[in-house]
Amino acid sequence: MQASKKVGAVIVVGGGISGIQASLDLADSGFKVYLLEKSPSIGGVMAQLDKTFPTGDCSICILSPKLVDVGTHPNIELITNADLTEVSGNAGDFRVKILKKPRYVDEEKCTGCGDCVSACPYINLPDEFDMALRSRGNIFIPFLQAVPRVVMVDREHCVKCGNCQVICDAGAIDLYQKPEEIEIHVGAIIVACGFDSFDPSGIKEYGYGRYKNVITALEYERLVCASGPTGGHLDRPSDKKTPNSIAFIQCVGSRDVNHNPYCSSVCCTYAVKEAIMTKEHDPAIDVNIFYMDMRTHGKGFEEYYNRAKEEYGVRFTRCRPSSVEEIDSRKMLIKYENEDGKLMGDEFDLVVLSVGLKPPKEVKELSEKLGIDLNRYGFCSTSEYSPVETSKQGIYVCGAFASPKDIPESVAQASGAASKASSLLSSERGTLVVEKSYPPEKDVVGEDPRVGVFICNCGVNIGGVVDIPEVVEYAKSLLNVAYVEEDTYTCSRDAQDRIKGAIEEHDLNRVVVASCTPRTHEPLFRSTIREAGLNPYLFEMANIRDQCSWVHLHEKAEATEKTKDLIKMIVAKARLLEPLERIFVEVTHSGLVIGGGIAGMTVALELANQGYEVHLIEKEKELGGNLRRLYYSLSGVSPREHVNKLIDAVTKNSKIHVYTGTNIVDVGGYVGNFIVKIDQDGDEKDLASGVIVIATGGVEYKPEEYLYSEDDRVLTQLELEEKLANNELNAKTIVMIQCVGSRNEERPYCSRVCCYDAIKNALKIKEKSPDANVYVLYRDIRTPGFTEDYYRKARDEGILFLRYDEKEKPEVTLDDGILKVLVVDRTLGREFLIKPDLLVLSAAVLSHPGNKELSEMLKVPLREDGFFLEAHVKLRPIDFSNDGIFLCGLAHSPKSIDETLSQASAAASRAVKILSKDRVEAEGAVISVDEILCRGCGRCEEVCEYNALELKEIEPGRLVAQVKKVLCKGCGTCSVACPSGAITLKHFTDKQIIAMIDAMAGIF
Amino acid sequence: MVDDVLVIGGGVAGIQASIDLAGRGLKVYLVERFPSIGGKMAQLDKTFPTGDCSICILAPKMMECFSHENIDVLTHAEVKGVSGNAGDFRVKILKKPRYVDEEKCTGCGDCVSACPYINLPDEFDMALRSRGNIFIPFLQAVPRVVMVDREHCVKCGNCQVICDAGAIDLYQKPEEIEIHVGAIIVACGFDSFDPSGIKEYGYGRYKNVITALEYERLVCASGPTGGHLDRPSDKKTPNSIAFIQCVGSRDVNHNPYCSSVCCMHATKEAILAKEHYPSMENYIFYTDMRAFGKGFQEYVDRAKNEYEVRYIRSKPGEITEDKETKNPVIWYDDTVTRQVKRLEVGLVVLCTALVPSKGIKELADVLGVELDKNRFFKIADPLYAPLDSSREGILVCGYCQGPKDIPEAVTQAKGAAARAAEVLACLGA
Amino acid sequence: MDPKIVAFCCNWCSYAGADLAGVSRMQYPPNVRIIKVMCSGRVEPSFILRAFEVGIDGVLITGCHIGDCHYVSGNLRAEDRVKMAKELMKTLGLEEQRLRLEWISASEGEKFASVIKEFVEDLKSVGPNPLGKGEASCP
Amino acid sequence: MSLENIVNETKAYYCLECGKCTGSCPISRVNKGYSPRLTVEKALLGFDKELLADGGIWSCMTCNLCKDRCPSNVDYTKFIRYARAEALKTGYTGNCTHGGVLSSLMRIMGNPNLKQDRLGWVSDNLKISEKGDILYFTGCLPYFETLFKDIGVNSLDIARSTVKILNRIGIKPVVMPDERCCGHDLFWTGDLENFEKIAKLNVGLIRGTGAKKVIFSCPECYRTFKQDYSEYVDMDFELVHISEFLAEKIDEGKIDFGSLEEDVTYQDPCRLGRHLGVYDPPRKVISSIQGIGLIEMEHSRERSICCGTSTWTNCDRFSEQIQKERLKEAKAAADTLITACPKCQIHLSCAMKSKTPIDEVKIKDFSVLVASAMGLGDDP
Repeated sequence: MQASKKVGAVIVVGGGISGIQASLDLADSGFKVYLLEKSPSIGGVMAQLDKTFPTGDCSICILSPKLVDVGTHPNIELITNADLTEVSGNAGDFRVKILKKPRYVDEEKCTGCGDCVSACPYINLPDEFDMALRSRGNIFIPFLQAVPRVVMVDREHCVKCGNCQVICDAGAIDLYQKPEEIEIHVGAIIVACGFDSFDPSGIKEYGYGRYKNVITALEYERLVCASGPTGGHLDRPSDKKTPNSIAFIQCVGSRDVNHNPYCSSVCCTYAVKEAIMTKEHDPAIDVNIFYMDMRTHGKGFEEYYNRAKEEYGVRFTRCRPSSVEEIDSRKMLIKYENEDGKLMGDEFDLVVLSVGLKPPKEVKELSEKLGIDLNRYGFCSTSEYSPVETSKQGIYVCGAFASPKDIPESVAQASGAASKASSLLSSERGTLVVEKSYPPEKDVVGEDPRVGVFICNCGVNIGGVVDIPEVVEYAKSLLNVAYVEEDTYTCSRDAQDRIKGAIEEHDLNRVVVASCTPRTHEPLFRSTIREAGLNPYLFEMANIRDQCSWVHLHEKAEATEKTKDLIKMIVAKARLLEPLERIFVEVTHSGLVIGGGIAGMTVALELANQGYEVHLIEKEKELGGNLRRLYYSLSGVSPREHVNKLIDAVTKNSKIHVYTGTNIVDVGGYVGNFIVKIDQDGDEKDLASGVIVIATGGVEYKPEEYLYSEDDRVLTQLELEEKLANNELNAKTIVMIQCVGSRNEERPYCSRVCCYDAIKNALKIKEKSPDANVYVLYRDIRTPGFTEDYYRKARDEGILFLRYDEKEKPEVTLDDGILKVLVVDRTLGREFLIKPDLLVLSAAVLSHPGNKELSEMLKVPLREDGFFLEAHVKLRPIDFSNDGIFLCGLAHSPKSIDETLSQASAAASRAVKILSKDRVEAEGAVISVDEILCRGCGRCEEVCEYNALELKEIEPGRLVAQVKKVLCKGCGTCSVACPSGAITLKHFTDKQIIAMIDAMAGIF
Repeated sequence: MVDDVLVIGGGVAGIQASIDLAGRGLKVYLVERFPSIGGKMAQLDKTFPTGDCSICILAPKMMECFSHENIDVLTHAEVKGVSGNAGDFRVKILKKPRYVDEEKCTGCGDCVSACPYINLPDEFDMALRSRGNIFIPFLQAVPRVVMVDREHCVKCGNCQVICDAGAIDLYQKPEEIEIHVGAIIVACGFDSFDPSGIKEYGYGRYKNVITALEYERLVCASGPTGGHLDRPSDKKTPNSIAFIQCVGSRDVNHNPYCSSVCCMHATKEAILAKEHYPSMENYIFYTDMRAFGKGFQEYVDRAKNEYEVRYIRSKPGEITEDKETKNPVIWYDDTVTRQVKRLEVGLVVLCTALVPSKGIKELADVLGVELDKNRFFKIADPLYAPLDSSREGILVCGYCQGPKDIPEAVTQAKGAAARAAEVLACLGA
Repeated sequence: MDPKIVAFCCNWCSYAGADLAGVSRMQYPPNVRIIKVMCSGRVEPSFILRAFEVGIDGVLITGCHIGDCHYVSGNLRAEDRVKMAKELMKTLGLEEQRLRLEWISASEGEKFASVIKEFVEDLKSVGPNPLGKGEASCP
Repeated sequence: MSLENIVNETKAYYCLECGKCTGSCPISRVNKGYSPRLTVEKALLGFDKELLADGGIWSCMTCNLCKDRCPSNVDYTKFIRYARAEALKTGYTGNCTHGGVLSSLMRIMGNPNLKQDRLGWVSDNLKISEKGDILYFTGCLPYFETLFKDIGVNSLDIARSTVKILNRIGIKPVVMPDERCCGHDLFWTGDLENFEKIAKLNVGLIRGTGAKKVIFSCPECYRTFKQDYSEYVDMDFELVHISEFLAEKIDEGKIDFGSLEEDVTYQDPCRLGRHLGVYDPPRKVISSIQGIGLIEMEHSRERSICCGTSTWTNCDRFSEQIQKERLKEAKAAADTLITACPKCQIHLSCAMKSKTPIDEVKIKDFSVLVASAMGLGDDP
């Protein structure tokens, strides 16, 4: 029952990477977002990680830009250090009560300068962020890149000595601040409260808590992290020495009926990552991972696992250690039974427990307040076909709280949840959002430069080191400087007004602020000078804090000289700054989806529900794709049925135009203005669309090995399922072989779904003929998350699992009509001969053969194995570097049905982010090409990664490079490649940079 | 004191001076280097501004001069030495052998057609056609006597056999004579500047780029093509002609002075071309249109309006050629529209400068007179003695003392004759 | 005389790394002046030569680790251009150590500081820029 | 020097505005906005500011076509050089190509305390000496090699071939280890201050080796030494281009250039041809190679067309059109184009990389051709 009047706002509970992604998607699609976080800063567990797999990116580097986006987004209201107390109302119209716990600091006034932190005398409390590996004071900043960058008082331990209040010039500290209850009115709720890592102290035999040198994987992350307690030096807790042998123990608290029976999905891959980080840190360290099944099933994870083994020399031992003991307080002894059944005891300097994921501790009351059901493991209960919907309408879930998953899947699910909320409230889109408006810009072209220089003290941070008055006098002496002002905090509210006043009063046409780093404060100052009628690009910052005063604390004279130089250089550049116009591009309000499988249809439906026209292009004669051949699913609902439901929803929906039996001939245009030429058996048509979603799916591998094509008793899993569905199965002994065509030289990736299908079909066989003998020959059984239950159920039903080694593959022979399978079982180490009536091969999932041609047309990259290469494995899994094109389903990589559906709605959400706008703004500081100087040599086109430059024949025989400003990202590589100097990168021109070099050397 | 007068140069000026002097009863010796008198005017087709046929108005004077009893015409002869001074000059003259007895030869021309070797360039027709070893300088030559090109003659004897008058004597010797005169008038005219030095115009490299004088012969009825404007490359009539002015004139690297006659000459040829070929397109590339003479400006206006001659104020930068059609292509900066353009035409006529005739330095030394910086004869005083050379008793008239057109040359010739008579009279008194 | 260093830092990784060194108060010698560019791929060989021409002692170019570049291949281009610049310097007789290319991620504040320290020591051992106080007259 | 003095110095007042210069200028033919005549006109009528700010003065190739053909002998090339010096003073420059790395290199080489290490290319089988009568000046070849090997031009092959040829005729040329760029581009872009420094440096170094005769393979160096150094420093040694030096050797019968079955055509470098009048020696040397066919291009000798760009400034679409036209003309003559100047080789090779259909011509340097004909091989 829909509420009478919907509200165009959404509350997102939980400020981890999922909460952040969902908030950004919604805020950019025209909805007001309240982001509620119980701790003092958003960032979640990801902020604590050092590196992320499989690329080894530095975690905070790829997270902090998103933190800053959330912190400065006009439509996102951040509510930190607060808890949800009560929820009433229903889908479209919820009332949510929130208790804001006191920070004892006024968020408006605090500039995060950190003077108070160093002034606090009591530094003895465990730093939660650094997993208590270091201590903090009573007043502290959660972590260096915290957003909001505001300190917090640990009132409980604070003795109210008042040092911090004295030192704080901004007068932001109020030790008697009261908790505050507020009520907000939203249309939908997204729960993204993440997870807690399993506390292994309960597993006594591993000695966590008893032995100092037994730590959890997250503690290990902090140890190796550069901004961590030890500055990135791997010092083990006991004696602060670098260990020369480390053991990782997998499945600590997971796949363990006494603790958590499910598989936490991420520990295998993060153990491999931490092993690789260690080896990169110091190759001499011996690393050994004790595992049961290496579950590196995600995209690129199998190659990452192989690299750990082959390139980095990480050792892998298949067993579950029985105990960890400390011998003579230096060494850790791990006892375990090796593959041959012998009891072993290896010594290590450090033991890292790969602890699993469990729901956050306060999730019990939270779910009651929200009125949503949890599953038997305490995670939010969802279904295979609606992975982001909770039991209550209007409340959605995403991230690890739905089920243990890694960052790319969480990000995809976050966008998926955003898309569901956006569909629900699409009628209210744009009602509660605010669009900043600015006065008309002053025309400064041709005027002599009049530069205003605003020099910041940043409290003591700069003023304490640099002699600011001397610098102010110096600045006044510089050519073209019309006004110089000194402030304690140039970034404060009142300083902005002084800047605007000075621009008016002294008729300034260039502004220079000498203070902290432009990376965080440039947007603020740019919008300030825009409010004073100056083009935002007539602005430059001199970083005299992070890159000067803070790093030359004890060399005050040199720091002052350096500050003068830095200001002189920035003023030299400022003189040559030009106003740049911001480029807007009209958006065609329709989407185009390539591929009519379950993924493509889901995207089409979600876009249509939000009111957008959709062109759905399918190569085959009818819709449905691979899932039409899947009759059963372990969660009950048959994929075939779900697909048929989708097909008739799509065909009925007036906004979706279906083109079956159609190929894409050519793709032109760019984000917001794509022109796609299609060929429907003969007649060609041009379709206009604002976005393109690739959902081309995958194809089953036709095995060349194991006599597949030579004997009709050898089938693939899909063929077996067809037989089961038509009850044509009359075999007594059935053998299944896993990893056929996957995880080998040619296709080094894991096809992800075959373990799931094999177990599903094996259980179906046992159901139909209980006395059948089913053998599964496997290398690793990869049933991540809750599907681990089915693996246990299969063993329960008497299905025999024999592990074979990659190098000793089973041999299938046919002598006079009898099929024979000979396998060496790794556990017993003995040969095993089976004469099956039926041999089922779990064939690999291949990328769609049409991807090559499509990737060339769309100019998006492919990996060598033919799957598409997304913009960023971790944080932009369904985007490409070129805007407006998105990706989901098997086209990304082999994945399960629920992951496909999350990605599909995620793609819809990313698409809506563009479609919901009339105009898309592009980067202003881009390149321009002088058409006279351009010789059409094409070297710029070769280096541009964004196809922003194209050689066009504007006259017969004359080529000229023309730039699509919308696609240009402003990196400037082409301007260096251009031999004739035809390309200038606005805002970073050669002249401007040379002027800075000359200024530094005192040339003028 | 002697009353005879020596006139050097048998062009229109020389002829006129001789006739005037002879008319006064004075004895005149007329020395001409070329085997016939007539000079450059004989080579012209028409004269501006009237458009009269050049040879028609010149031939009667040539005959009058040749047949005048007071005038001894010595053709194919050169002045070798002069001594003495005004009123009493001793002049050595070298009569170069014609290998034909002037007295006997009736000019019937049988010998010319008998000569088997017709492969030498005809100087008179600017090498546009070839002539034999024995030839008549040109149809209206005076004296109408053949001449043997002894250098190339193989002495096959055909001409001798054919000649009834027995006029051919292949072993004729040069003869030096000395005459005694009271005054000398020099009228040795001019030569046409060889533009092959100006490489950018491609004269000598592209067939269809010719000089103004060559053009005259092409369109002259008695010329090599019988007056049909057949361009050298394919002997076809071009549908457009471009005349380029100041080629070698007003050019400090060649001749700094302005040759004065080319502008009018081009206009004349353009008009005539239009008359002969109404569909012809004519272009004249000029820097300054110098139509300063009497009736000249009107002549140019008629050319523009009636005969659609297109005047382009530009001096072309370069001439190239279209390889297939052999049409010259002119690259020029149209200084009026300020655009660089390309014009393909059927034929290009270079209106080359007119320079002092070859050998003027030696003649001046022989005569003991000075030349000016442009190597024309220096005149004593442009206002009061415009016809006197730097040496008393020796007078200079016509083009050899500075650029001028035919009417001026004739006027100066008559002046020089009168001045000579005056000199003799004063000396005589 | 203390060596003077100009550093071209890419906005996304090494500039952030320098900031982090500041945030973490890692001290390093004040000889360096940082010029922000959007990508290490924006640095022209002429910037490097211009620096030496006007008397600067050392040029440091920092960018994202290979594979991390915000613009995908900017750092690879930077590698080629530094290679060319070093060849020119070798012929000019300028010591190769005066030009350094370092990959510094946003979280490697400490690496940034240690690179500066190392570079200053290097330059002290190599000595001042032989071209002296440049008096180049025209841009 | 004010614009008025420039007009007097170059006798620009003689201009009759006949347009022959603009009609001949290869740039004006493709670039409607540029006209030598109008530029002089502006100077004559006192539009100083507009002229100095006009980017066009940096497009002029200073190829002397207009100067040689001007009926009034206006020295337009010198006029442009002076105008550029004046423009430079008021802060205007041309569009530097390659980011301005070339002009930066030259200014660095004007610095007295530079100690170069530029003889890396001299391998063991190339015999050079420190002192001696004959000196071979290599100019910027080592730097061009680094900058332009990516478009397939190995400028140092010129140096190697020249030394091999000289060694073959018994000469171990002096090659100076710290020789500076001749400063041609500084001179022609008006940076006379640095030019003077470089001139003095180079002549001082040469005098130090006691050389009596200096051989150049680069026409720009040759002309700069021959015509532009004398104003700043006097030289007591002979200057000769490699082609002239080898041509003399033919007359003395001292040299046999071997044989090469190939049809070639020859690009007259502006500095060697029109600036210095050296047309025949290169042709004489080339045609003395047995079996070679030297076919002249449509525009050759005095009418030769420049390779499109000078002093590394304003290398734009117009230079490209000129270069493509030139390559077409070369292709019509022969499959191989012989250049006698490292810059011609670089600019024309770069034009060949154009994306529009272009006439494939093999471009080979004069010394490299001669060396390979003499069988001196191409091992370094």
